[in-house]
Amino acid sequence: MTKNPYQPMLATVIAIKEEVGGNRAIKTFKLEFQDEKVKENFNFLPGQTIMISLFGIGESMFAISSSPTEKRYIEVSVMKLGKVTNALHEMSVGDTVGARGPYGNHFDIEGWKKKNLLFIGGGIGQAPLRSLLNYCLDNRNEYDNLEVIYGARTSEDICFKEKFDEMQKQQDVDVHLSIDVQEEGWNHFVGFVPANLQRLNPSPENTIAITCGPPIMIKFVIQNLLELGFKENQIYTTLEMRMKCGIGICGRCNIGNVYVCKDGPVFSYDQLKDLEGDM
Amino acid sequence: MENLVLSKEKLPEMLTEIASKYALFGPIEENGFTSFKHINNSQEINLDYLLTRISPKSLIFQQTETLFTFNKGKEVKVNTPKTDEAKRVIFGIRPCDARGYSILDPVFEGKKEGDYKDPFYTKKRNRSTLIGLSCNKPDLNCFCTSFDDSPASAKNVDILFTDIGEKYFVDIVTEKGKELIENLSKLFSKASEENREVREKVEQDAINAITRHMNTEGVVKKLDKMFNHDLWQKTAMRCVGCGICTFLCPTCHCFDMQDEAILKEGARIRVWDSCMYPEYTMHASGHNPRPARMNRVRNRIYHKFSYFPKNDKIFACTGCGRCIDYCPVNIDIIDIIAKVKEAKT
Amino acid sequence: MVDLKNLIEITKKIISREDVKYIVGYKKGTYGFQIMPAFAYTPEDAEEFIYSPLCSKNLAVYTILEEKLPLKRGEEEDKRKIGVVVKGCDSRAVVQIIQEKGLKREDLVLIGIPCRGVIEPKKIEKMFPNQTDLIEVIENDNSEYIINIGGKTHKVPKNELLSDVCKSCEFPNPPLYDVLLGEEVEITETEEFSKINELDEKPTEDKWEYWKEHFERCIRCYACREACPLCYCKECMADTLNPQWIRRSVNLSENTAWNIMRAYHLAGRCISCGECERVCPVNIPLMELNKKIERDVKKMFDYTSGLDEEEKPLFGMFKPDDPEDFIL
Amino acid sequence: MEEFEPNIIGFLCNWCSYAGADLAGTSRIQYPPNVKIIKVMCSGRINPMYVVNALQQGADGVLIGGCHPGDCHYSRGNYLARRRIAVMKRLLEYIGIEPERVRMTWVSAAEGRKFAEVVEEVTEDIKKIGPMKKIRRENVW
Repeated sequence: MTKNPYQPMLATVIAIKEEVGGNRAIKTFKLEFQDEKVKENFNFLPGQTIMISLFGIGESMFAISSSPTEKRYIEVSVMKLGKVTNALHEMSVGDTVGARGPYGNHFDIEGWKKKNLLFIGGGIGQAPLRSLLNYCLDNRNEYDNLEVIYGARTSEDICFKEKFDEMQKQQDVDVHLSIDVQEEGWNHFVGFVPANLQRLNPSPENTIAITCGPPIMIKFVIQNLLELGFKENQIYTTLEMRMKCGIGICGRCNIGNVYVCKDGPVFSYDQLKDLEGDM
Repeated sequence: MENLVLSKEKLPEMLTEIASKYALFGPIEENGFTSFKHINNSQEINLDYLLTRISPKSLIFQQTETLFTFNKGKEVKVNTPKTDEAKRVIFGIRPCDARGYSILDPVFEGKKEGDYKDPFYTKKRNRSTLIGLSCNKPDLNCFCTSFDDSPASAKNVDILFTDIGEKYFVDIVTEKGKELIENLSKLFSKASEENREVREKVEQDAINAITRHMNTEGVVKKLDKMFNHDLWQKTAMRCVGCGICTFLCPTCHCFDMQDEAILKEGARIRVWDSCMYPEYTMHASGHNPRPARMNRVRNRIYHKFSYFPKNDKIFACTGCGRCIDYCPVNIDIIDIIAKVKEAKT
Repeated sequence: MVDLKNLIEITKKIISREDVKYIVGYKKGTYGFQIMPAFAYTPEDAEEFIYSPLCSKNLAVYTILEEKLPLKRGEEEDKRKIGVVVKGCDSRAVVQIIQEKGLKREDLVLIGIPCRGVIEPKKIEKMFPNQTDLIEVIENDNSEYIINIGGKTHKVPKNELLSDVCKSCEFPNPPLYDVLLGEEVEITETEEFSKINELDEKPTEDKWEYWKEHFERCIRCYACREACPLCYCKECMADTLNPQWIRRSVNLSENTAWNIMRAYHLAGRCISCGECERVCPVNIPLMELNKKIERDVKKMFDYTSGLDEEEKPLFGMFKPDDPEDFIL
Repeated sequence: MEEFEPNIIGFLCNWCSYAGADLAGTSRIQYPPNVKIIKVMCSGRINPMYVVNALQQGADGVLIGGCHPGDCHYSRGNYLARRRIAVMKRLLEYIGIEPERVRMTWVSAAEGRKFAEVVEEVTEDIKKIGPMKKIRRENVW
């Protein structure tokens, strides 16, 4: 029989890190493939996605949030929202999940060498960016300036918080955080991410801007980037859609004639603006 | 192409022969409509039908399919499901429905090296031999000729039967077809020139009997300019979102995947889904890229007449007319495309 | 008989009002005996409106299909009324929805049509197959349908083409309307529930054999649900994943559960328009289930749906002396 | 051949029937062990689809227990349940599911003996008609 692309490989949850608590809880799961060969040889690139199965519950597509430089395991950061993610948040270390992938295209890590990278994330949208950011940090001298603009609803909702602090201090990355509404003790920006972007006014010179977050945020971030003088091919985003098969057959994740699962999730605004479709 | 004739009274014998070696599927009438079913007795078959209510895509792209089974709990295991290994013959398929398979092939079998292949579809497709049956009397909403096809087209079948009165005119199209007939050659005789002429006439008569036509010229380009046209809202106003069009369509291929489980074991299955349902694209966050019927109706038309031609160089419509026949609110795809052609942009 | 001029004139008058968004009625379809729902936004649109015995579709469904999409910034909700052309059963559907607080009476303008029964599309298409040209059907005073096809006039006895649900219709006149077109129709003797009673008396195994065959065929497209004016839950039990009441796979067990679920949720609510059965692509006699419940409900609780907006829903109330002969 | 032991799901209301079942136990009244009890707060809480679902998932019968009319802890739950189950029961019968499979009873907290008798009767009846196969999930993939 030809290989069954719907059949997942087994992976063990080897660590769980609680990033955000409360109603919009986010956890990062470290997964290790059970098959020794797969564990050794599983390769992916930043931006690619993976289908995580919970047997008896269902399957969901997540961006891999760890960097490919970290070998022998992968990480996914998941917000508790639907049936699968709720069940995933109930998991504990040692439990088995299914995983198939990696799927989709990726960030152009080769082509972006020697460039400035501007990461603009909102909420859980930082997850796919984290993979690329960590990759860049591991290959710090290949890339020029790294800058992160990140916003969340409240200070409680900021994910990868410690990492941001660490980057700012040690790794020569400019991090600009924001929250939506003023809170006591918050001394960074207050307002939405697009507004923070406008305020910071980054230079488009030799820069690639990569953004991910809620659809409405992406829309205004792109608008603002264009106003700041970024060209269409300097703006990248990674999209999400409801997905079932992950391989371009089941038909639900299309934007125009493009399937986000296999032709995406990474799109330049250049491609996106010509795509007429429901997003 | 080799041409033979089979006299009608020998048909049951042929079917019985085939049924003894293959899993034979054919049209059977039940409860006032025909559908393709497994056939044990050639008497059951009903060739007096025009189109089966549910398209024969269900034979290859089954409505419910087990993708894999699993054991859950402490010892998690994933198992490949048992699949149907039987060689099949699908008898009596109409040329338009056979064309439906050809349209679906690139979706499930991949277009190029390295594309994912759907093993369930591919396997059933490869193991099936199609014996087509030409339509002598097309239906009111038949418009296969609009897609460069004909009611007696042999392009997408392995063998084609055409009713020429007392006999069937038989076109052997592919090697697979030849192989099937080989052992049955005693039932057939060589086709005469006269037979061929009758066949041609039957085909021409059938083509002439088709009254409805869809002009697809330039539609892909036109649709590119019509995404925000109010035609979609106007059409969608009367759509009730029932999804019959997609369930009966021979080229609709969307599916849902769900887990079914009892305490210790279960399976992931896939079932037909429909882009006409709001749940189809609903994100867990509550965001829905296609929140209104307008978006969904538009997506259906675009998928068939813009996205498919762009990706696979073919319109995802066979002209079978099922969606027109069974739409409860008279959403008529011929009419829509005609309106697209007329629309000002 | 509905006077077409009158219908158009009234529609025009109503659509000219500032507080009316659009009116749903019928217009000619694209071929043969087809009729399609039409939406009049302007008096000109109303010119297309027709009414004939072919207008079987229950338009009440469009009152609940109005999609409330999130408003864009600065956009204001359009609170204008919707007008609907309603027959007896359509009006009852509206009454039932209002009763359940799914709609507000003041959001609707109802153009009532006393209904003499509608033609079953399947029946007429079978009798006169392959009609490309649009065909008009008129009913005469002798309970016959006059059908003009290619210059030839056919007279068909009404009973041969009448929709089955209409044969047992008790309420051809709309119980709720703003304008009524024409005279109320007299209610004729009905053959109500005869089919239900027949099956009801058969042994259990025969009943199961009968339904098993039908349910096995169900393809679970849920068209019955979508076409039903009373299936307007925001999220249907059949679609919820957590908990998942019925599995999505298509087999006898799940199909039966779905069909029980659908019929049961219409208990004391179904207004017998027959839309579910009309749209079913695999000819399941869904109305027999609905009628069965309707009969039981009438017998046990003396309750009929869709007549009074002030009435309480069947399962939202009780009488202390409800029958309890089945209780141990 | 082993005798058929039916699985019966009992949905019992917290205030009367469940207490009645409890009393049957504490009074050491013997009754068939075929009933698996699920406690619900009120018989009015029982979605009639529970019945269908139970039959799908392996139950051979369903027993619903509530307070006697007038005794409902929430004053009207059992009256509502009575209506709902009456309709569902008749619908199931119409489809061809034996009437013995869906039963309803009023058992008060003091009626331990009655509970035992009801269970006995229900179990006997279902034993006679055999296992429920018509709409049971096959769970074969």
